Amino acid sequence: MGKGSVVPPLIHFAQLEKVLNHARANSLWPLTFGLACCAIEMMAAAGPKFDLDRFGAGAFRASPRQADVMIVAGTVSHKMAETVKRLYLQMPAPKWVIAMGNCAISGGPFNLDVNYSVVEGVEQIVPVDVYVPGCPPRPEALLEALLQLEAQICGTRRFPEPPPAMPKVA
Amino acid sequence: MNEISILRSLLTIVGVSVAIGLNAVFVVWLERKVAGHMQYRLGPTEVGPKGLLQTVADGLKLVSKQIIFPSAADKPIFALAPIICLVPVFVAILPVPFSDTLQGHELDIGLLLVIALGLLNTLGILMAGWGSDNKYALLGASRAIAQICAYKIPLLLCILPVIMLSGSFSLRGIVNAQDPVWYAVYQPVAFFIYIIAITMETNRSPFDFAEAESELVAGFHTEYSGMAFSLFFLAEYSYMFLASAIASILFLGGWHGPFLPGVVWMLLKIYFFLCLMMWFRWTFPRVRVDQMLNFGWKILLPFSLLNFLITAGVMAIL
Amino acid sequence: MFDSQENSTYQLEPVEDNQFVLNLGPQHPGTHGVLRVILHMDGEYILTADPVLGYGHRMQEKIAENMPYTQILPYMARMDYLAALSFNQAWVCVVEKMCGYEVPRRAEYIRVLTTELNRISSHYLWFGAFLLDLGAFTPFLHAFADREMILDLLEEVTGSRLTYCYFRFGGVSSDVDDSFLQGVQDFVEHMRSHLKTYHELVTGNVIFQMRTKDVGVILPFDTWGYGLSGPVLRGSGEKYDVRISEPYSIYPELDFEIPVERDGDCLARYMVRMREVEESLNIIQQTLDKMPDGPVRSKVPKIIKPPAGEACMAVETPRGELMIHVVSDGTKVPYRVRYRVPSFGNLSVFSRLAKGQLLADALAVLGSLDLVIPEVDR
Amino acid sequence: MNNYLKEIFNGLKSLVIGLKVTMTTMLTKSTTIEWPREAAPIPERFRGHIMLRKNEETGLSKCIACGSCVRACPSNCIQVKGAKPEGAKKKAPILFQLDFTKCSLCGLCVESCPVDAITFSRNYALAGPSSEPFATMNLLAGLASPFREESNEL
Amino acid sequence: MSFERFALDIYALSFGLLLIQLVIGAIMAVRAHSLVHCFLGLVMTLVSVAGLYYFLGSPLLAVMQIMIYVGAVCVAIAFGLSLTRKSGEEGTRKYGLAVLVPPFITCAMLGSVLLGLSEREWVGYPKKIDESPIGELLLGEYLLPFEVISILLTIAVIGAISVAIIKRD
Amino acid sequence: MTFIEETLEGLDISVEYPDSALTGIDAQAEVSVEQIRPLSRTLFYAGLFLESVSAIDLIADEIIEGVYLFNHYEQHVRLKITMKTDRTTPKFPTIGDIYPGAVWHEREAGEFFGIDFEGSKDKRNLLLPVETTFHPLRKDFKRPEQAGKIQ
Repeated sequence: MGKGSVVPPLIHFAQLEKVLNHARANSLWPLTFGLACCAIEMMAAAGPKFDLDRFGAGAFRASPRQADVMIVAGTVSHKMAETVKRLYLQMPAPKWVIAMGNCAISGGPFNLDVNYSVVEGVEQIVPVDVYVPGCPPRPEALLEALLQLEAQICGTRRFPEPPPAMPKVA
Repeated sequence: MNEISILRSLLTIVGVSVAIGLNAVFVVWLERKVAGHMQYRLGPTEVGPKGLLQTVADGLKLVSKQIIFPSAADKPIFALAPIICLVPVFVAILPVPFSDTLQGHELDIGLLLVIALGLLNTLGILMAGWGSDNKYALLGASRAIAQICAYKIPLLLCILPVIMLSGSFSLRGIVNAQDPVWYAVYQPVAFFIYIIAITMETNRSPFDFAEAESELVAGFHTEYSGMAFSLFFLAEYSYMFLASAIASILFLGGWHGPFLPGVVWMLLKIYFFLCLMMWFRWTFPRVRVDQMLNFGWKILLPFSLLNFLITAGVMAIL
Repeated sequence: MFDSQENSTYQLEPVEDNQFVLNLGPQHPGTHGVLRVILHMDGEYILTADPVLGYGHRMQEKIAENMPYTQILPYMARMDYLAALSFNQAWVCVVEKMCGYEVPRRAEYIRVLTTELNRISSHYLWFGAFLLDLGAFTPFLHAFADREMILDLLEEVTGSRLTYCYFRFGGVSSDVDDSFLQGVQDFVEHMRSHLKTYHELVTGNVIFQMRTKDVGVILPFDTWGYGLSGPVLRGSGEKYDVRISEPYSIYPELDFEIPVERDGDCLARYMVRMREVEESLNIIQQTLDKMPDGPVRSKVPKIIKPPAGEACMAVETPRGELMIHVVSDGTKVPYRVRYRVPSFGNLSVFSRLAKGQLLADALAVLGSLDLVIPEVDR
Repeated sequence: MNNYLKEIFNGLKSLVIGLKVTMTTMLTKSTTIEWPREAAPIPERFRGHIMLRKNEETGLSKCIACGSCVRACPSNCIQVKGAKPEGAKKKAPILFQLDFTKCSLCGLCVESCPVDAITFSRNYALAGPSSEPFATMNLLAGLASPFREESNEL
Repeated sequence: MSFERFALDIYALSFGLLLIQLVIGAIMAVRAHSLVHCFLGLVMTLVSVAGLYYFLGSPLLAVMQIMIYVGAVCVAIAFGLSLTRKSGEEGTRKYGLAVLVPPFITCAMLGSVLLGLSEREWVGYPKKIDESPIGELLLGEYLLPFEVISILLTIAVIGAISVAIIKRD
Repeated sequence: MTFIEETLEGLDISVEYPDSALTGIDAQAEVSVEQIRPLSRTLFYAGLFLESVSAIDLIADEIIEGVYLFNHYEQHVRLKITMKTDRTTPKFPTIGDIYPGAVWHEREAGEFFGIDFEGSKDKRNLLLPVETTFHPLRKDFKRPEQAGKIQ
């Protein structure tokens, strides 16, 4: 279950739960929810080159009622904080949160002395399950976060570790 | 009435449920694959071989998710709506013959039953839109009501020539009447308009106003989560299946075809229509509501009426 | 002030019997980010539209008052992440103008080359997002497939995919190599032939034409009243492009057209952008042909202290005229920086355009304005 | 009437052309890279988080703890403490900590370094269940990325 | 218990359920507070009536009932609902002598039906009715009234549309 | 006679012409608070568009200077108009009814500097939450205690 899922499952059988967890892990529908720069990389991750849909996570739902994972992609301002919280509460349990990008993790480059508008870390608002640092992270990093979330839910990692960065062959 | 007929009914119910479920699982997978490949992507690949189990995982997940009732929702209506949406398909699929022998229940007026029950879908959408106390959902529902007026009349006017040609309301009778030549050959205009009309009827893009994502978030099912949402999902794909089956019976000669067994031909024809609808969905932008109404009343209606009159005239002369 | 109940304290206009208030956003697929629009509606018709901004406010002007000139550079890219290089360029140009730094010619060519690539990628993203607003999903991913090519090229020189921090005072941070130039050449050729499929898939499509023609017409009077710029303005027949009117960098040496359409509707704005992509390809081809050799960075002092005074610098971003007004008091930190961002003016005309429209049309109009909300909010 | 028919015909034609485009796309090969089973090439100049360069002779970092990177950083994400080891001429860092969660990857620190001691790592897919490891990255330890080392080599 | 008997029980049970549904729908249609609930009650009643037709051996009538009443009439009403200015609560209800009228009518109708039925024989299964005479009569002898009705309906639809258009301006 | 001179003829405004190659400003003028409305009306009918309405907090002189930047689509002249007001109760007349696009600029300047644009119909905060009371772009602005934190 995601850190913030307060509602216990309706039925609880160990074996069934295991099967259901595998189903959940392989069908993480994200919420269509972009805040700033990272949202573009989130779209790129759903795009042709990286294709989130391969892992069953390409079904972006605009309605929070039908989403499983909220990708907080971008800077959360104080004005937006209330909405982020509300969207999270609107999602049905079990639900998960990925904090994508430095702004979502800690306010990022806007975590400054003069800061009067940016929330320093979305974890103050919603419980975060996976953190993806970067400004913005590459789409692979988001995929990796998704695979880690999958591993968290199932208990085992089904996919290989991220391959090392290959130089471009001319 | 005897034991066998009861057994038959039970078998039919089980068979129809399994068929609808399996079909939805497969069609959703197929749709995601088709969409992927039309967009330089792959679609689901990682869950099961070629991602075939993707929909199963989605289904299990949706079933095990919390169902949220909005506090201001009209609870009985909210809860009933997805069921109202889905159940008529089960009934409507009974008189559909999938082959010479495979048919739930032969009915003289099978076609009429299908048309009548096709209307109840809109009722479900209306209930969902009203019951969830959400403005987007309500807008979606009112769009669905407006839509029904635009497509239903051309749809019926396209079916009428087929009924006139075959002289039967029975789906089996219609299939048998087009033994050498399909009605799609006699009635190309009706066939064409029928395809457009069923795209409208099943709320598919480019006519998916009731759930227009970029406008109404998720339209009439904005507030639905988990199982209730999956029922809407199932209903949509079942309606597509039903509409395609009727289309292939009316215009493409049902299970008739050389070499292969009847069921295979029937399924091939059904999936032809399903793929066509997917192809439309992943190519075209959405039409605006008022444009769709104009389109229905100003283009589809005159043409289908004209087609109907010409058919009647020719039949009267011959 | 940080009371979280702010949503409920809005003073809404009274709603009449047959009207209702629809709250579009801040999370809505049609608003492209965190814009909120309060709509008063009568059925599907919009009576008034009141955009609420600030959900992405990131204190850019305050930050700029508190940072040395060099350190403001990375923040420019975050303002308009789709056209980070244009914003980079505006900032380095304004400081270069104030301090009188020379920029080597090769650096200028590289700047123009990369900025125009960036412009194409921005227009492609807009193309996809606009079609998404109209309900077509596939063009979005087609555009992304081509956009990835640009991102790969730009990542090769700048090291990042989106929020580039590549330009430096007096040049660019690193030189480009031949394989990059060859890659750009290949891309230009590929794109010239591939652009046709965009027009086949979208432009000619009768549904697209019906959805965009005569929708959201900007009247000539509104263009300067609201301070429009960029393709939104050029779609209404004004031939105003900073690259021509206030030439900077090496644009005077290049030969290109400014596409202008007369109708002022969504289709006109669409056509302007699509033709701009072609023109950008043209510009890129010319920079490739003329690319001089030489250094890419001139010597500038490590700590930058422009003389007291002020300077304005405008550049043409994909969304319109970006003007930066810097006031310096002679220290290493600017006294006041004012960003005049293009989307700000372009969005302010929305409530005028949405009045009396259908909801679907209003979202098409919103899409056709090509908004980047963090740029509006700064 | 003629116009009406012509409009319908042209409209249908445009739709068919659109359908043709998606069908051709369907038949062409997809551009997807099946990460993590295969990897997309990452360009040489790729900017991961920063890391320290090794001095090949001593095996220690090249850093002289001058603090110019700290001053260059717009978002205060680098912490350096230096000390003069006994008998050595130059200062050496005893703490070089990066708060990657504030970094904007601008590269100003790399450019400001007088001894070329900082470079970008090639860790392109970082993610984790806690933000702590990213907020307190000890770059001196191992003189490479605190995360998977093999991915740092070019 | 013989199978025949069992089947008959099931039959009777479903029939009874339909009747209950019909009554509930009818009560909902007149008593519900919100317009939409009334509307849904009406739909429920009409669908149950269709079910009764089916059980009484006339599937054609059942299908027609759904098509015409549920499909056409109810959609028209739903359309009307979405055009109404104010949805939901009506004003306060006034009860007077009028409250006696529905029970009176109900009793009268029930009595006449029972009176009529009392002379009939109760049967287990209804006989299958041949529906083709209906068609022949409608398109033969009663063609003129049939057409007049359809023209009336068309006029009603056009009138409704024009009223809606006028209200919008 | 330049375009600016032609346009401003009849208004009692002395225009300076700085070096536009160095500053990017073609013409600048300082006006009194009463002059801005007739001036902007003239500019509007001459077809100049509004680039920005903003302010500078000159804390040393205890004044806030309003900066209005105009430009023209065809003539390409950037005109800078400045006005001064005192820092304790800064007030400018609105030009939002003349330039509809100025409303948002004024709302923004209003919340960031605490300037009251007299006569404006819409004085809500534009970018900051509505109940915000501080004015972040003033030079004596201190970071609020709770900033960055959510209870």
